[in-house]
Amino acid sequence: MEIAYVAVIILFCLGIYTIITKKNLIKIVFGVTIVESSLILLLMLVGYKPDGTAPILDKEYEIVVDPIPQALALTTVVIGGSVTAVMLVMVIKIHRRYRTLNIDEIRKLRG
Amino acid sequence: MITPGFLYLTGALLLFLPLHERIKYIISFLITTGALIVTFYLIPGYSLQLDFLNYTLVPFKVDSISKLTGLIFAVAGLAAVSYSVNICSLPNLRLIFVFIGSALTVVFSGDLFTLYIFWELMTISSSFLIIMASDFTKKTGYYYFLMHVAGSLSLLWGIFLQYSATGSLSLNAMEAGIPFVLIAIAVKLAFVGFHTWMPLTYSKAPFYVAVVLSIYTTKVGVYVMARLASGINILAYAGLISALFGIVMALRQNQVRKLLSYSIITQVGYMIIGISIGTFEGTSGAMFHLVNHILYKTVLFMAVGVVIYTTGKDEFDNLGIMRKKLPLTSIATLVAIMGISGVPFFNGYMSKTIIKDALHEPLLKLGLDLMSFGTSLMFLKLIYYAFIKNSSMNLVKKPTISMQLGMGLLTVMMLLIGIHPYLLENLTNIHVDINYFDKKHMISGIKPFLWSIAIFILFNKYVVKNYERLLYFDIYRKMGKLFVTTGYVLSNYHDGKLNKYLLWATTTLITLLLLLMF
Amino acid sequence: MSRLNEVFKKLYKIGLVVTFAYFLLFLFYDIHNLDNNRKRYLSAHYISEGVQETGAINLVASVLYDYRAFDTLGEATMILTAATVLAFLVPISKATTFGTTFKSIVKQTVKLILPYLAVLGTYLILFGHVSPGGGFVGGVVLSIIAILLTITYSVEFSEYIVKPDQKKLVEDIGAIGFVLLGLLGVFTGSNFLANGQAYFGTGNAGEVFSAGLIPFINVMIGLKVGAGLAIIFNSLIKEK
Amino acid sequence: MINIVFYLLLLFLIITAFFMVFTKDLSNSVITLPLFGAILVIIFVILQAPGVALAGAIMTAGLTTAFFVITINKTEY
Amino acid sequence: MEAAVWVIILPLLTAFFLGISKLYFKRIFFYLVTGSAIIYLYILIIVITHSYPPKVYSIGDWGLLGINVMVDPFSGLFLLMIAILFLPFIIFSMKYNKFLKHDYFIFAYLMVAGISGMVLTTDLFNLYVFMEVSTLSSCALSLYKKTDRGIEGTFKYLIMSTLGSFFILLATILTYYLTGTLNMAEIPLAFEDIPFKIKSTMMTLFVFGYAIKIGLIPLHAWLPDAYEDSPIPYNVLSSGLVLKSAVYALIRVLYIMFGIDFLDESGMLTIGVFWGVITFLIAHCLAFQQSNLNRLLAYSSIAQIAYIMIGLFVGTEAGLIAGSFHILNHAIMKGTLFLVVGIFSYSLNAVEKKDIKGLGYKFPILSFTFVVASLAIVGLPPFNGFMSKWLIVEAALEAGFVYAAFFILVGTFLSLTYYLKVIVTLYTKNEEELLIEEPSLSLKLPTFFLGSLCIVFGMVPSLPLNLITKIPTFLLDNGDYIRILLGG
Repeated sequence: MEIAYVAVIILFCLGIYTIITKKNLIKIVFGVTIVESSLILLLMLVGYKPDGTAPILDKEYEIVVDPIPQALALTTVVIGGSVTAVMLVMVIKIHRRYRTLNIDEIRKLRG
Repeated sequence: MITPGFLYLTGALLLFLPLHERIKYIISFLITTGALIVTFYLIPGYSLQLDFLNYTLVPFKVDSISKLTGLIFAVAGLAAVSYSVNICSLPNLRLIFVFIGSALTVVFSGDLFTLYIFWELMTISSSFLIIMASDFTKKTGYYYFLMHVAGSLSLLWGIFLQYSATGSLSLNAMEAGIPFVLIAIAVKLAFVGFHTWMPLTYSKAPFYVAVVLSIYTTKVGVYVMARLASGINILAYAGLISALFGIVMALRQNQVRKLLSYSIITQVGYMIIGISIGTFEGTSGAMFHLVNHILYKTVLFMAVGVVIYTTGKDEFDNLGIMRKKLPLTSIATLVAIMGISGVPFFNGYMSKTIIKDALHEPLLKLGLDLMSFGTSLMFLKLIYYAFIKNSSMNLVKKPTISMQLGMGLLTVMMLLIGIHPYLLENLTNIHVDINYFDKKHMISGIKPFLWSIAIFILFNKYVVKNYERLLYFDIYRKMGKLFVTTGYVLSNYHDGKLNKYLLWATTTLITLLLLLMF
Repeated sequence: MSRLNEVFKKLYKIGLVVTFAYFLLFLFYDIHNLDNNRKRYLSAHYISEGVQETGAINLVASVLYDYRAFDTLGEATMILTAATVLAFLVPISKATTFGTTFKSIVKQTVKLILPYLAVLGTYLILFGHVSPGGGFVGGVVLSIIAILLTITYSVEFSEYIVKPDQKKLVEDIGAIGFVLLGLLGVFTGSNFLANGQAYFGTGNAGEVFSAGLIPFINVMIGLKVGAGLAIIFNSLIKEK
Repeated sequence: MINIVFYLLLLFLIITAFFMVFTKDLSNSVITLPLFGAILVIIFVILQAPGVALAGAIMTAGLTTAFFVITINKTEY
Repeated sequence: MEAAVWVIILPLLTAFFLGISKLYFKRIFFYLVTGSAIIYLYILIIVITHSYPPKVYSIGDWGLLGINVMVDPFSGLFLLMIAILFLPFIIFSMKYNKFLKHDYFIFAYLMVAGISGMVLTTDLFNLYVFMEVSTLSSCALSLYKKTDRGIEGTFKYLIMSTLGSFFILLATILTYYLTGTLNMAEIPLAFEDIPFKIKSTMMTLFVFGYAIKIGLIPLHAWLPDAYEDSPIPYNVLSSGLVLKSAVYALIRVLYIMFGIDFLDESGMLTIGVFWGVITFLIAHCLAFQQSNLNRLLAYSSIAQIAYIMIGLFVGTEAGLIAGSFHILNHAIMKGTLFLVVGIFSYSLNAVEKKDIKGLGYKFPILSFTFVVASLAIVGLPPFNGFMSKWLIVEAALEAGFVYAAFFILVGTFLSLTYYLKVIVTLYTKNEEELLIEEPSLSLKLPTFFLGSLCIVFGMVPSLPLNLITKIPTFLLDNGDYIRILLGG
């Protein structure tokens, strides 16, 4: 399971890389989504125990995976979804106003 | 206990009341005379304590030096307010009240915290006085404010150093941070190199503002110097240099008030020398000189103010009006010029004599003579324009009664002190053991004056000449330009590209990681 | 020259990210090596006592709606905020839908699917405390009804079925209901958002009507999330 | 067995993520997004998190993709 | 301590009810907004007066198993700031916004709920959730005008602060991974035997995340952009509360979770002070260049927050007191300045420096308020800014950061350069005929209220300092805080 942490790191850094380098606004939002997913994956990994069962205790159990990270993950998913939605509608708005998605051309504010 | 500074500040608050226009005369009269009376009856040794945060402050403390200074401040306040009450608008009158009040509080303050606060308040009120006074003084006010705030921040830094070194805020001679305090004082008393604000301000500001400013700004600097940094001998030479510089510059000016401001630099040189000697005679000589200087310099500024009021400008040629149409002003001007030149039986003579007596180094003595000589020379120029040269000026307006009243009050006081110098000594219980009217002192007093008359007659052409190109070099503007350029370059980096901003952020992250890991 | 500069910039950015990845790798490695079985008394307590204390079999639900219900309040607020932002940004106007019109088979399929979706959403909401799912997931499923209507027919039709004002009302009622359910704890002499500790009757674990207030909170969250996401989606569609 | 599947899934996850970021066409990215979400959902199931898997399936793979599709639709034409 | 939780619920409920009122009961809108604000003020005062000794309120009655809410003097200070700023803000914006008021007040109430949640909660993840709530609603407010610049600035704000949030979330998850708990009292106990390197990396992640939201240079670029074309009353809350709440979270996390000893050992204190110095020097340089008043004030905010950082990072009792006092003072001073600019922009649409020429004679009292507030923010006596700067410098000197103390004075001078420029412009006569809409009393009253506080807190600093001096007890040494939170 340890390799999964590496995957988390790769995804996280890939998302950050996308956010800081890509010129397209939608690509930046993609980056945000990727980072978010990587964090949720990290939460799952943190909660995971080898040979554990899901935290729904309707039958006999020995090892149960940690329920707290799963609850946190649900909250994170919702927050991420809301933020992404707001970002996207703002992308649309910016495209309406500036007629471009290129981030280098969206610079009426400077100084 | 009502302190005079507090009285003035209350007066400023009272002027905020939505009262009839006429009431401002009554309030001004009551406050100014009240402050004078209160100051007169102060007992040296009295002090007031106040707990503020963790500090024990002494916002009010009287001793003989502060009483002397306070007294002359109150007198000059009475004169200045009655001079300007008729001319200036209500907001400006408020600011004048705040200014005078904070100057008086600085004089009577017993700890560094109070001193700093009211020192800064002086700066603020005077700057706003300049800024609000007319349309042409905005930039001057900006410059003045920045210069003085730089000075007072330097004082603050000195105070902090002193506080962290000694752990107390009491008003003794500084032990740490002396250079910073000296810079602060140098800005306030327009020491050479820090003087750039002075000719600019005094020549541009409306005349009543210049009168009020010239009374307090530099003199508070002198007073604080006597308190915090007296007895640093090397400064005597610095004072001498400053004074000589003032003379040279004053002789090259073509505006009366610029001449007067450079002459302030010269006169302050006397006080610096007196204070730097460090002995009792020296300090009290400086203080007496402060009193005298306030008297005659105020009268001179007021007289120029009357000329401006009546003719509209302060070119040298306009001074000619004095002889023809303004007899009272002429008398006052003559008395003041005699005083400033140190002619016996006029008031400047007394304090100059004390300082000269307290000096022991021959070089400084020579310098002092040179200073007297230069002072007389530059004021001979003034006399020449006012009384000798023909002019064809006409009165535009008549000077108001209150203006003449203020001027007359001070002139009478000058004459009194000049004829009977012991008056001041008795009033403040500072006794300097000098016989003013013996032969030796009289001759040494009159000598520079006579020399200057001779030189003036001989080199009339050069002294009276109108200089077209004025010496003006300002390093502070260059520093300001550097600041502006830096800001411009920096703001060009903010070109609105989000990628760039995010890149900065990531770089910061890595830097932080590297810094904190290793 | 500018090309070289460009390449250098790119390399610099990659370098930054790689350095950061390197740091993270070390961090994770260190943490992993530290102590693999660190005691987590909190989760251990939840696992061993959670069912008795809250009456919900689904531990995630019991954490989400009981132990850490305050988080859920924030999360619900988040959706409401997003929905309000979108509704605010998009002025009330005629909608522009996608360029293509669907064939009738799509419409028929959607018609058939919708009831199932409604049942699924309700199931997920009501059985949130005994099985995977819960108010949030069920709410999203319910919102998909509106979304499908929008996609296959048009925004007008979707909004004719459920008016935007009504959606907003449902959303607000959900949020207010959540807070009021929380305040029920205060009224019965316990603390805010108290459930397991406030003796609402945990019931028999595993039944539908058990776990005190958790099913009701689930319903509220479901209403809220469903209405909120439908608003968000329709606003995005209507944006022109 | 499950481990191998898990590793493979992680590999696919990373590949899809890279594809999503580095492909030139936005439509390609947006089509890859639900794939990415779906792989993530399977990983969640393997990690014994059915609740999160459900939410992720609906949110990441479903709604967010729909939002992206709408955005691209609105901005490119 | 039931009231503590009402501090969070009441604005939330108000926002929800406003959503309904927007659609169905338009008439009760005014009463709902103002009435709720007044009740909120009352609740806040109750909570603030009970903030010493700290009280714990367990949500859901779970004790350490669940989420707890705690009121201590440091959070009391922030509640005090809300109490001072919120009602004036409501009264001001009621008049300032000429249309579409509902959404505005929904966002405002949500934002305040988020901030008060951040301030009160003792749970690390809950802190993140409420931070997101306040950030998102703050974004919503800053794009409220729907202009090009507003949307662009908000987009930058949103992206940057989301980037910050990711790092905070990452660090939060790792904290849970390491300790198995999210309670702020238990984390420091579990942190004790964790290697230095891990802790310092985690701290970096936290610091970076919050520093983006605080806007320290070079992470500041979003801040002036977000301020430039947003409704001006929002800027009052933004600079007064949103930025400060990030400062709160940072300080809370650093001082409680990591502890002062670790901060000292890892060199964070030195870095923080140095960062602050750099920040305000650059910010002053930049602020001088601005022609837009909002941007100018935004850069000034960055600089002032750098002062606060210096105060809070010198790591002594005096430093914490000074920094906290400056937090309060900056909120008041910047609030006054923004409100005055807001009135100008309401009356004659003036937001550029050249537009306000000559207004000093048209609005004498307002301009006087502006002058007072700007002198206060520069740090000249006898106003409140001077008092807190004096305390900061003293604390920095005491702790041995002589260079920081010196540069604070330099910064004071630099900040005077641009504020004085504005003032001089204000008092330069303008011959043009101006079309002025006379501001009504509901615009002026909040402004004068905040302006008078500038003077009052300058003359009588012991008034707020009564509360503030208790802050270090529960912050500098985290032992007491942990004991109270654990012991109940």
